[in-house]
Amino acid sequence: MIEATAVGWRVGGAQILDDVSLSVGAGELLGIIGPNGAGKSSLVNILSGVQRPTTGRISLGDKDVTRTHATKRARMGLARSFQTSALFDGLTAGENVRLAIQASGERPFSPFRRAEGDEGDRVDELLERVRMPGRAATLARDLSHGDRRKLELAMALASEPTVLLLDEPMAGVSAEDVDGLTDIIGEVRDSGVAVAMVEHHMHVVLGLADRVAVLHHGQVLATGSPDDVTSDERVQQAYLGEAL
Amino acid sequence: MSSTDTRDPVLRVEDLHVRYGGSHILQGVSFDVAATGVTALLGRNGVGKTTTLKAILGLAPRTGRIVANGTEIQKHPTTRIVRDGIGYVPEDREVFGGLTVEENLRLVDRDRGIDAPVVQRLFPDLVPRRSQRAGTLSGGQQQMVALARVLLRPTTLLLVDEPTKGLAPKLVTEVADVLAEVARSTPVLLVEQNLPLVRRIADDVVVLDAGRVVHRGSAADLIADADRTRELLGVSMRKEGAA
Amino acid sequence: MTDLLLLVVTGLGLGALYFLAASGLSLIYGLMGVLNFAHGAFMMAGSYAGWWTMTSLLPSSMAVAARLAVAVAVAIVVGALVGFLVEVVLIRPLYRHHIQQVLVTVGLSLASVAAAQGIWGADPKPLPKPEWMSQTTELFGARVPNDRFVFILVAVALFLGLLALLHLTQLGLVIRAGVENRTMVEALGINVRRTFTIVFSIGGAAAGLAGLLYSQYSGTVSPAQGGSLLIYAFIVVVIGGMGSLPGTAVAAVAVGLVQQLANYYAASGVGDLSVVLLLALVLLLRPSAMKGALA
Amino acid sequence: MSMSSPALATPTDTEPSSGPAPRRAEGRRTRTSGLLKLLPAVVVVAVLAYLPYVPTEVPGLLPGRINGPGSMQLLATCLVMAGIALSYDVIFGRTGLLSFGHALFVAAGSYLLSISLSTWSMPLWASILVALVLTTGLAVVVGAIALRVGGIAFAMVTLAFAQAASIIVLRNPGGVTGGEEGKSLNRQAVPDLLVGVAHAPYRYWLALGFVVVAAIVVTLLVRSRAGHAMAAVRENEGRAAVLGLPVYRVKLLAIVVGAFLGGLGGIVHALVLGGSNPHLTTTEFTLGLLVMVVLGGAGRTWGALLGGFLYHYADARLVEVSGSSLLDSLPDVVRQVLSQPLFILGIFFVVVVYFAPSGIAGLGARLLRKGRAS
Amino acid sequence: SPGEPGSPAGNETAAGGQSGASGEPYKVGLVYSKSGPLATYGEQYRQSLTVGIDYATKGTGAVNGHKIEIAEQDDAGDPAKAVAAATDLIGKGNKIIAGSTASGVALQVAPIAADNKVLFISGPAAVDAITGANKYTFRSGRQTWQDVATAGAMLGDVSGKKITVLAQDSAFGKANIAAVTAVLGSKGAKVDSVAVPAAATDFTPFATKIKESKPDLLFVAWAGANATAMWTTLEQQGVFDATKVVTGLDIKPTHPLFGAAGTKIDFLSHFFEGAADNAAYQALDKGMKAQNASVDLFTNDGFVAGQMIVHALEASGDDADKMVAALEGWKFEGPKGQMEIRAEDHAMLQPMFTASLKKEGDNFVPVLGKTLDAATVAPPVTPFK
Ligand SMILES: Nc1ncnc2c1ncn2[C@@H]1O[C@H](COP(=O)(O)OP(=O)(O)OP(=O)(O)O)[C@@H](O)[C@H]1O
Ligand SMILES: Nc1ncnc2c1ncn2[C@@H]1O[C@H](COP(=O)(O)OP(=O)(O)OP(=O)(O)O)[C@@H](O)[C@H]1O
Ligand SMILES: [Mg+2]
Ligand SMILES: [Mg+2]
Repeated sequence: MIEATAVGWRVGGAQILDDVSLSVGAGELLGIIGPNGAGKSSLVNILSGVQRPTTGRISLGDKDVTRTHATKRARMGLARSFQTSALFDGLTAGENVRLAIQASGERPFSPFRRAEGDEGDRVDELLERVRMPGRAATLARDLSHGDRRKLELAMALASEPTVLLLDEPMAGVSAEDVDGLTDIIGEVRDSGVAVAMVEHHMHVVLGLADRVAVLHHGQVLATGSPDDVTSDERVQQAYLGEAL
Repeated sequence: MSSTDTRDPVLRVEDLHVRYGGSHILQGVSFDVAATGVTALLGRNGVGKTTTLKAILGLAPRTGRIVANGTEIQKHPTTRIVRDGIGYVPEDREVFGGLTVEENLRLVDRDRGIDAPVVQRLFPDLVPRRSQRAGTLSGGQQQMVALARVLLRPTTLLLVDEPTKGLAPKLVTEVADVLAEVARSTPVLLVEQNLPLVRRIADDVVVLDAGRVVHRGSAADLIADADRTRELLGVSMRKEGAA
Repeated sequence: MTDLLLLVVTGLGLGALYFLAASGLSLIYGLMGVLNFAHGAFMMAGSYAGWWTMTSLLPSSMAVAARLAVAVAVAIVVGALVGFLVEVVLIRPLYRHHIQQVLVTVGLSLASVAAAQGIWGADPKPLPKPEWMSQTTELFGARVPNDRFVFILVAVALFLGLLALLHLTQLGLVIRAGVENRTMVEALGINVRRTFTIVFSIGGAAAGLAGLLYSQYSGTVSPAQGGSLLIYAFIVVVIGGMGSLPGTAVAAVAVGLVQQLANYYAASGVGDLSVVLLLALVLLLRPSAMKGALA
Repeated sequence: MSMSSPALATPTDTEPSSGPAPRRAEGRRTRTSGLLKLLPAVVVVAVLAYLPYVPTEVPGLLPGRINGPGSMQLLATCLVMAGIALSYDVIFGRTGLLSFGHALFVAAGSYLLSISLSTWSMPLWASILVALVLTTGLAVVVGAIALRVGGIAFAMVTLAFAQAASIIVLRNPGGVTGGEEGKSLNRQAVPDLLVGVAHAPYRYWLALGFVVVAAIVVTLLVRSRAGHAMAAVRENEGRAAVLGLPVYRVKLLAIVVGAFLGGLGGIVHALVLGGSNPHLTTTEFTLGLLVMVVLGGAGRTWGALLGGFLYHYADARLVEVSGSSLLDSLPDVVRQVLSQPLFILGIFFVVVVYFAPSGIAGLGARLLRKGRAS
Repeated sequence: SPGEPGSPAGNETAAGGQSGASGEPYKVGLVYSKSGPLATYGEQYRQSLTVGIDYATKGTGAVNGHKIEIAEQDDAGDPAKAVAAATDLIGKGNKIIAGSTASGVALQVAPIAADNKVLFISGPAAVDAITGANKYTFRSGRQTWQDVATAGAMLGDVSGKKITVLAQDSAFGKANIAAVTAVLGSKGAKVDSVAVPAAATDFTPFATKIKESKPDLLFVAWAGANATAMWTTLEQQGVFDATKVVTGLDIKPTHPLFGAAGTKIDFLSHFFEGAADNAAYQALDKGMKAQNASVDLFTNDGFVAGQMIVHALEASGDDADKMVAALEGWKFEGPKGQMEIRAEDHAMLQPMFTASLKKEGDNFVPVLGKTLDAATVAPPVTPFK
């Protein structure tokens, strides 16, 4: 569904990504791991169109989208979450989700259509799914950190995407909810969505991923099944250590 | 190794209340932080952990009594509280994105900044990035800056909000070790979702739910009691914790 | 050739005036993010304080140059004082409300110009000027007014002084961090309020100086004077990259020269238009630089 | 391809997290029936529409009786300003664009009407049409260019455009704008009902009609998808783009709608005042708009309307205060200062911003909430 | 119907109508700049207006037994406020509106006067377009054309001479350029102009240009800001060495602002203290002194407006057409000499002055040059549209 071919990204003299190639097919979940600063978020930014790569190409479905703006890619069915929650702080949690639904629908900014149609139920349903029921009327800026992360996930799910990119969806989520959210992501994948997920919670990655790619210093160090990758010595040394 | 009984607590929180507009976020929170070691503050999302730390620092509107190192500080302004020796690592990192890494650190330590031994040893990744704008750092790197910032200056108590969030597994272990080491001389109040880490370094725990304290005691005891942990936190330590 | 020399020197003098007016504005905007519309009022305060010192406080038997020297000191002090008060009373409580801070300064500028009009009348008042400064010096046949040399010197001195202040002290660092996230700076145990006040006072002092020198240039003091200079100061600050001091200096010189030369070599009046054009060009060609400064 | 619904069924294996949520009053946004919500607005409009039949004197507040020509003219101008402030709020309060160039569109509406009526000798309806179409077209062009930059730079570019317009108007090209003297309306081309002191109530109704139209347009816009998209852009532009909202077009739409209403306001302004004058093109006027909106409460329809109304009212009436004999007992300097209306306005403004940073409407909302809480 | 007074609320609109014997006061509305940038002009105007009414009513302040009651409103120089004020005053039954310090105000109020058939007597506003604006509009001061004609008179025979106009790049400046071209160009002078943006800060380029073109006469039309800087620059760059420089003499507080150039300029003047001497002037002088003020540029306009108001009211208390008829062609003596209201377009024909400034200690005092009689400087007729 989404594919990066020989992607490189330079900024300010530093080669952040170097010759990265990977792909995620429909109904597949790719885990992306790697040390801090390896370039995982940068890769997500490039896949989603927030950044332009300096070299290489990105294709979405069978279209080359290397030069396509993020907005357009979103309209093509790509959704993502952000590592640092990027919400509409002055709007309520419900409005945040509703906007995500609206943006993916037909004529997303028509001045001649009422915004509050029958999405109300879907908003509540989505918030419930990410384990934050009853928070619809709270302003996003008043949410606790964990709830902001969950809202971020809800917004990514809201558009019913065909490609879903998640940047550390579990960071800051309370231990209790991690399993539940993991299941949801699994269900989304099973419904045929191509999911790429950056995550440092190893048991989440290992539990979910069909394949894992390890980034290191901007390069793909290894790809393969979760088991292969974790038993790779280089990966253990560079990334896992004696994990907690 | 519970230490509450041996010496006076370094921090005592009594009947702490926080209200934002119409919502009553903390409803009479009371607990002590022992004079050495790590005290973990646990709870589900949105129960008020961060708010508790902010209230101690004077960053949230609070009522109640807070005694640190023998003085009541609930009326003091933030600057004063921090000057008196309380260090803080916020949950959102809150590095100054427009400043370079170096500048971020020089802000607290004018003379050494990034050249300080702690930084060099713990976060060698930051050294080559000294003149990169902190806003362009990766999430984990920002977390390092936030941690380094507080380790640079001597403190009598550390308030640390989810310090390992976003850090790679290897680094999580390292940070945990540093915290444990720091805690030998400086008590730490730690908010954390990572139970294995809590088990490894925490001595005492305080569990919050819906703005109230629902449990206080030794960390080892709580985590050993799987049913109690599940009841309070929704999960217990399982095998996959150490994947 | 003579004409060109004359125009260049007077253009530099004009640039110096613009820099004087813009430096305080740029400092406050660059460090605190407050677009200070009351800057004109600060300048007015400086020029009226200087005028009062020269005409009422000091005896007219004293040499004009000596009176001017005292007046400069008074203008700087008054400007700093005004800046101090405005920050403490009006700006500080509105922290986090950027637009509101700007609006308070708008209200203040309206009120202070009106107040000055009420007290001293709308008409300009003559201001004594030292004999030497109103004379000209022949430079290769061009009659260059002497006051321009003074303006250029003072502007250069102010520029270097401010640069030193920002780079040799921790002040700049604390303030830049404080603007981004004041709460966090406080949580690091730094008293950011005091530094904000200092910046505003410095900005006010620079404005006071600029106000008085501009009055010296124009030979009069009047309530509207600060405002008319402020427009150019804004343009200079924007072209200079919103709050960068060296940028402001370069922009001030550029604006002064462009205006002067265009007014002579193109049609009269093209000068001012060309300044706006310059602004539009800079904005449209380097929008990223602007955004960076804003982020 | 979209996710199939069955897979989405809400998993309920774990108990719902029990945050402090239940304590908080969350039900505020319940859907009251639309009609009930409209009621206050309808009542206010009805009362306002009836004012020309009320002959009561309100000493101090209005010049003479309420339906006297002086009061009617004053109230009409206040209403026009209220509507214009609302048009600016579409851009500033709703979309978060700090534009310093809105005066341009208001002035364009006003001048284009005056010019089409007199210089081009068109009938009134055609002139209005021309003014509206050209103003909207201007907004598209100006907006498209200025939106290439953001933040303060956008503010400055719009300011530059407005400045250019101001210079053009003052230069009086071909004698069409009348320079600093302004241009008065061609009386022959305007219906008698809008001319003359005795017909002030009709001008008042015209202004009221404009406000109603503007309020309806803005309310519909805000409720529409476009309105929500505008709010999203205001809150977090980058995020809106990644969600798939066309940020640039949303902003342009806001500017164009704002300019359309602003231009309409300019037209009504010209009709109410009997002409166009260069005050409309000045930076002070744009700043005034900003002041009005913030004063009333940015992003709130009532706020902007109230802000515009009160600002103009204060501006017009303070001249009275400062001229009143109340001040005679004060020391000279104080009296001289207080007799400057702009001084009082400036201070008043500082005080309002200071005590109600979220505007009068924000203050009202806060008080309401307090009242409800206790 | 809307806007009608309810039964109890009073009959203002009808009040003027029941004049005659009842002794009801005659209401005159004054819309002028009490605050704002032209406040000083406004103050002179208002003070002298009362003096003028006093003089014309021989101290009674009444016409035919009706007291003249003046209602003042501040327009702060803003046409919008002026329109509101005029509407209000007319609505309250004022049959005469006087004032308008600013030209913009005058041009917006004039059509309102015509719409409602009330008399409008414009004040210090100098713009030519007030003359001939409409049947109900008059002026009590001079107009730009007369200023320029006075300047032309100073040169004697202008034919073949080179004249440069230094003016602000605005409608005001353009009006001056146009007037010079019309008045002096038609007499054979070669007129060119340097238009300077009103907000200009540095005048060196303009001064250099003027110096290079070596005109015989430099006519400066500059109102307001930066005047001192402009004169200083002209002086520093040596414009005065080669050229005769003429400009209008403004109000007293501006006299020191010419700086060193002051004594080198030839001034044309509408009016100043000591410009004339007659019964009206003496009354004005006395009246101003009684208010702790003195005779200055615009005190003539207020005084004359007072005389016109009284004369109009003597003809009728409520019928504007009768007032107009009485004023048209009226000849009378004002402070500056013999005045005549030309019937065709309501131009105020009046003498003009030339003057120079003399330094007396720290002060500059105007000294009368020539007095030009009204006919020499009379503007051409601009019939009503
Ligand atoms: N503008 C920039 N200038 C210089 N370096 C940059 C810039 N932007 C990003 N980088 C660097 O690029 C690298 C990759 O960052 P990225 O955010 O992609 O890392 P990551 O793999 O997501 O790490 P983490 O797990 O900590 O989130 C980092 O080392 C970062 O410092
Ligand atoms: N400014 C505010 N206004 C209103 N409510 C707030 C505000 N800040 C926080 N809250 C609410 O207070 C509660 C506690 O928040 P807090 O951030 O302390 O939670 P937390 O325990 O740290 O959660 P997390 O694990 O998600 O970080 C939450 O319900 C949150 O929505
Ligand atoms: Mg990352
Ligand atoms: Mg938290």
